[in-house]
Amino acid sequence: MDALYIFLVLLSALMCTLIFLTVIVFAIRYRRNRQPHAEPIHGSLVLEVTWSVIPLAIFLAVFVWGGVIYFQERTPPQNATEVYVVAKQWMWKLQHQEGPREINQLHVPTGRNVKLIMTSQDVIHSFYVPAFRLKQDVLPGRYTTLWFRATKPGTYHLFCAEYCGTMHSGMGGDIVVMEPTQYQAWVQTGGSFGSLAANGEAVFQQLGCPTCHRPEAQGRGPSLAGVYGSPVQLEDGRVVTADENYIRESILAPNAKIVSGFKPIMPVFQGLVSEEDLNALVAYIKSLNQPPSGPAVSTLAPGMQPQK
Amino acid sequence: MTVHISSNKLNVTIWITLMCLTVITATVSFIDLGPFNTIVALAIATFKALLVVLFFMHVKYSSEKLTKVVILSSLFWLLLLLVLSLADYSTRGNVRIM
Amino acid sequence: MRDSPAVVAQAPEHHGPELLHHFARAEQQRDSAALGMWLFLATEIMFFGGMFCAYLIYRLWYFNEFAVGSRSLDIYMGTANTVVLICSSLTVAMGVRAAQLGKRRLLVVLLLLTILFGAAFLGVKAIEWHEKYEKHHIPGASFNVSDLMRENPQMPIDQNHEQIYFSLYFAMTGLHALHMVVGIGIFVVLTWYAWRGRYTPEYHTPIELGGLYWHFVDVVWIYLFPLLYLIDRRR
Amino acid sequence: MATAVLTGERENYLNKEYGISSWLLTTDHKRIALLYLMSVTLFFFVGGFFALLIRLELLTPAGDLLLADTYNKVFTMHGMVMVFFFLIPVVPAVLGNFLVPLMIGAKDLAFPRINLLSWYLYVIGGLIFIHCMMTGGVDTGWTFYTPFSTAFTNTKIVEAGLAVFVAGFSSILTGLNFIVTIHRMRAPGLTWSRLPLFIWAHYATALIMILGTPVVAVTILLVAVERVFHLGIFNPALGGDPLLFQHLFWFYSHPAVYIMILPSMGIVSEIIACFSRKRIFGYEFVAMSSIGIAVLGFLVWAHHMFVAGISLYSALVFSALSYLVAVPSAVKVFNWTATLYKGSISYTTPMIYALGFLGLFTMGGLTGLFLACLGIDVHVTDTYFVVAHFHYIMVGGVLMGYLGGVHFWWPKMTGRLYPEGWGRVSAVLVFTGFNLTFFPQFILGYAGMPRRYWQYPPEFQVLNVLSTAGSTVLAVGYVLPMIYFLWSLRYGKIADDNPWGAAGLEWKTSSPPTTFNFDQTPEVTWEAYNYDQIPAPAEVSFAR
Repeated sequence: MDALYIFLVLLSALMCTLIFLTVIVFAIRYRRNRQPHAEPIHGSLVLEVTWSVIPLAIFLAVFVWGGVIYFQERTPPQNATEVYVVAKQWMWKLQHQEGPREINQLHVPTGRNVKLIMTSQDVIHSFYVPAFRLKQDVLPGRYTTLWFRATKPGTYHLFCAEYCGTMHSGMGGDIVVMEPTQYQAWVQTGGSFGSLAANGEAVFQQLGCPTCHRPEAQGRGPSLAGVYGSPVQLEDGRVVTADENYIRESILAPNAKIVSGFKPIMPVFQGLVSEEDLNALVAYIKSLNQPPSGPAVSTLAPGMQPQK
Repeated sequence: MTVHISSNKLNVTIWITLMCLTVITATVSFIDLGPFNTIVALAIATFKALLVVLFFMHVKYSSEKLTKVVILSSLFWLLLLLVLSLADYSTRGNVRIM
Repeated sequence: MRDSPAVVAQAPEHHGPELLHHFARAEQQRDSAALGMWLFLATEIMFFGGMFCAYLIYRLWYFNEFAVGSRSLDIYMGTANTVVLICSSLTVAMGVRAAQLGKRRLLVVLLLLTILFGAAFLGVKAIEWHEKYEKHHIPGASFNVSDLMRENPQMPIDQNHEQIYFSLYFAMTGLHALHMVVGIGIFVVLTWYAWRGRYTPEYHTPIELGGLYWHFVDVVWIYLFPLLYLIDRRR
Repeated sequence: MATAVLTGERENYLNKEYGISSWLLTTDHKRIALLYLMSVTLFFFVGGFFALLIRLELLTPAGDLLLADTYNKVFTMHGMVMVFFFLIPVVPAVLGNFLVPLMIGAKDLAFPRINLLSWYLYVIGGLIFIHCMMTGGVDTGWTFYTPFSTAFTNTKIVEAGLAVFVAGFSSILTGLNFIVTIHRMRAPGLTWSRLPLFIWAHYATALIMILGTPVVAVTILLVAVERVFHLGIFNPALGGDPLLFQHLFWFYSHPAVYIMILPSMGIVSEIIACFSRKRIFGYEFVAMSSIGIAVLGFLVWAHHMFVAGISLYSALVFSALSYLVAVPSAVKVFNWTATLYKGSISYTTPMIYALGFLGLFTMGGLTGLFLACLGIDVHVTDTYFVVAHFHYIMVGGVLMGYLGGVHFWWPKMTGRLYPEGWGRVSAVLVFTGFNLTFFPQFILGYAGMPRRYWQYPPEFQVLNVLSTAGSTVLAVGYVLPMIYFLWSLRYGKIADDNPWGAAGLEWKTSSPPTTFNFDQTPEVTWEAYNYDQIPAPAEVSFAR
C-alpha cells in the first residue's frame, strides 16, 4: 500500500510543480508591461484531448492498482485464526478462539493470519490500526470482517475512526505483536476461560438448542454439523452461503430465512442473547465443521457436504 | 404552455381508460402469475402515468422540447439513485436477492 | 406571501393580461412559468424518489413482511382512492379547458368538484389510518402484528421488520396526503380568483400550473397504489 | 448596511428608495444579493469562530480547553454552519443573484418574488439553527450518521434537521430560478456559445441543486420521523439499515460539494480571462466540463463509504466512477493555465486570489485522487488527510474564488473601489495562512490521526500546533477584507462603469446599475471574451 501511496505522492508532486512552474513562468513572462497586447488564442482540440485522455489513463491505472490491494484486504484467507471483536460505546472487547478475553488490547503472534469478526452493540465504530494501514467500520446488527498478518513485533495504536459519541477519541487501545513462543506463554497465563467454542457449546445447551438441532438432522431443526461455509437451500428457492452473518441472522431473526423442508417455529432470540454469547455460539457452530474433536458427534446431514 | 385545448371527448376517453386500468390492476393482482405480478402491476401503473402526463398535462402536444427533457432527466436521475444503490445491496455478502 | 411555488406567476394588483415588468412578451412569461413548474415537479420526483429507494431496498430484504403488510390493507378503499383521484384529474383537465375557453362558471364548478374529490380522498385515507390505529398497526410503542401472523400462517414475519413496512407505508402515504392538502389549499385560492373572474383565455397560467401540480400528485398515487397495496395478493 | 450617501447624482438601485421595507420587501435581484451577502457573512464568522475553538482545543493532546461533549458540539456546529449556511449558498446566492440577470441582459430573474422567498427561507432556517445552537446544539457531526443520530443521542437533531430542511428549499428555489432565467431570458443574440463561463457554472450548479437537494430533504424527514416515533427505518436494532441512510445522505452531499466549487470555478474563469486580457483557452471544453462535473457528480457518492461496509463490487464500481469525475476538473485547471500563455497579465487582488485558487484547487483535486483510490482510502479515510483534502477544496477553492469574485465585482455592486494595496495584503495573507493551517494536516492524516478527535496521542502535537498557528493567520486574513470593504463604502474612490476593462454585459451598465439594469435590452453580436476588441484600462494604478 505504501508503494502505491509514494507513487501517487510523486505523481501529484510532479503535477503540482509542473502547473505551478508554468503559471509562474507565464505570469512573469507575460506580465502587463512586457506584453501590452494579448494574442487572441482560441484553443486547440489536440491539446484538450491529450490532457483529458492521458490523465484518464493514469487514473485508471491507479484505480486498478488500488482495486487489487483492496481486493486482497477484503478477502480473508481460509485458515486464519479468528478473534471476535465487540465494539461498545467507547471500548473494544476482544475474545480469542483459544479463550482469553481482552479489553482495548489485542495480543497477536507474528506471522499468523488473524481474522477479526467484528460487530457493535450500539452505534457504528471503526477498527483502525494505522500501522497496518487497515480500517473497517464495525456495524451494529451484522458482522464485518478484517484480516491482517503482523510481521514485526511491537505495540501499535488502535483507534476508533467513526464518530461514536462523547469518548470517541478515548476509545483507543494497542495491538501487541509478540513472538509465537511469547504468545503461547501469554495464552497460558491469560486465565482459564476455556476455548470460545466450549463456551459456545455451554450457551448452546443452556438455550435449549439441541432439542431441535440434533446432529442426525431428524430433529425439527436443520442439523448444524458442517453448515458453516456450505450452501443452504432456502424455502423460497434461494441458495445462500452460510457465513457468519447468515448464522447470526438465523439466531436473531430466524424467520428471515427458512431452510427448505423445515417449519418456521424457531423462537426469536433478538435481545435474549448478549453479543459475547452470540459470538461464542457462532464459534461453536463453526467448530462443528472440523472432524469430531469436540464432544459433539457431527455426522453428515443428508445432502449437504461440509466444505473442507 | 401551448395553446392546445384538448376536447372533452378526449378527456373523457382518457378518464375511462384510466378507470378500467385501475380495476384491471386491482383484479390481476389476485391471479398468481409467479414473479410477473410485480412487473405487470408496475407496467400498468407506468402506462396510466404516461396517459396522465401526455394527455392531461398536454405534454404530447407541446412544441416545447425542454419540458420533455426535464421529465426524462429527472426520471433518469431517480434511476441513477435506485440502480447504483442496488449495485451495493445486490452484491452484499449473503445474497439476499435472487 | 403564500410560499407555495405552485402558483408561480403571482397576479399583481391590476386585471388584464398581467405582464410582469421584467418579461419582454407575455408568451415568454407563460413559458417561463411552465418551465419553472416542471422543474419544481422534477424536485418533487426526487423528493418522493428518496422514499421509493428506501421502499425498494426494504422490499427486497423483507419481502414476506411487505407481503403480509400489504395484504392487511383494505384493497377496496385503495381502489376507491385511486378512482377518486382519477376523477379529480378529469375535473382538473376539463377545468383547464374551461379556463382556456373563458367559461368562468364552468371553471368554478369544476374546481369545486376537484376540491370535493380531494377531500373525499383524504376522508378515505383518514378512515384507513383510523382502522390501522385500532388494529395497533401504527409503528411505535403499541405496535403488534400478532393478528397478521395468525392470518398468514404460511408467511413467517418478524415483528421489527413488519414495523419497517408500516413506517414506510405511513411515511409515503402521509407525505402524499400532505401534498394533497397543499393541493386543496391551492385550488381553494384558484376557485376564489376564478370566481372573481380573473382568468381569461389570454391569462390563465395559475390554473394550468395548479392543474400540473394536481396531476403530478395523482401520478404519485398511481404508483403508490400498486406498490403498497398490491404487493402479493395472490391466493 | 445602511445605504451610504452616494455623491453620484445618477439614480441607481441603491439610492432609488430607502428604508427598511424597501430592503425587506424588495424583489430586485441586486438588493436580494446584498441581503444574502450580509446574512452569509454573519454565518461565515459564526462558523469561523467555531473553527478557531477547534484549533485552540487541538493545541494540546489532552482535552483541556473544552469538555468532550462541548468539543463534539463545536465541530458539529462548525460543519453544519459552514456547509449548509455558508458554502452552499454563498456564491450562487450573492454573486449569482447579482450577476446572472446582468450577464444575460435581463431586467431581473424569472421569478423575483420566489427569489425573495428563497432569502426568507434561508433566514428562517438560519434563525431556527441559531436557536438550536443556543439551546443545546447537536453532537453528531454534520453528517449525522444513524443509528447514533436517531437512537443514541438526545441533542436537538430534529430542530437542526428542520433548519437544514428549510434552508435546503432556499437552495432549490434559487436553482430553479437560475435555470428558468438562463433558458428563457437571455438577451437577443446571446447564444449558448456566447454565454460567460460564470453563467455556465451557475447553470450546472442549479442542475445539482434541483436534482440533489430533495433527496437530503427526504432523508432528514425520515430521520426526524424515526426519532419522534421511535421507528426502525435506519436503526439496525429494529431491522433498519444504517448504510441506507449513508447512501441517501451521500447521494446529495457529494454533488453538494460540486454545488460549492462550480460557481467559484465560474468566477475564476471570469477573473483569469479579464486580467490576462485574453479569451479563456478552450472555451467550449471549460463550459462542457462544468456540465460534466454536474452530471458525473451524481454517480460517485459511495466513495465516502468504502470502509463503511458496502459490498466489494460496488466499491470497485464507485472508485472507477470517481476517477471519471476527476477528469473535467483536471481539464479546467489545464485550460486556466493555458489561458495565461501569451496573455497580458496584471496582478490585481482578484488575479492573486484566482491564481491562489488555481494552486490550492490543484492540490485539493490531486489529493482527491488518493481518496478515490481504494487501496489508499482504507488507510486515510476518516483521518485528517480527508479533513485537509476537503478544506483545500472548500477553503482554498470556494473561499478564494468567492473573495476574488467579491473584489472583482465590488465596484459594480457598490460603485466604490476598495483599497488595492490592502487587497493584495489580504490575498497573500489568506494564501500563506491557509497553507500553514492545512498542509500539516495531510501529514497528520497519513500518520493516522483520526478526525473528530477531542484528545490525541502526543506524537501528533507538533503538527497540530503548526496548524493552529496557521489558523490564526488565516483568521486575520479573513477579517481584513471585511474591514476595508466597509471602509471603501464611505471613503473608497468612485468607480466608473468598467474599472477593469472587462468583457461581459454586466460591465455595460452603470455601476452600481439602475434597478432595471438595462434601459433597453442589449443586442449581443460579439463572442464571449472579446478582449482583443476592448482597450485595457488606461490608468495603471491597478496593474503594477
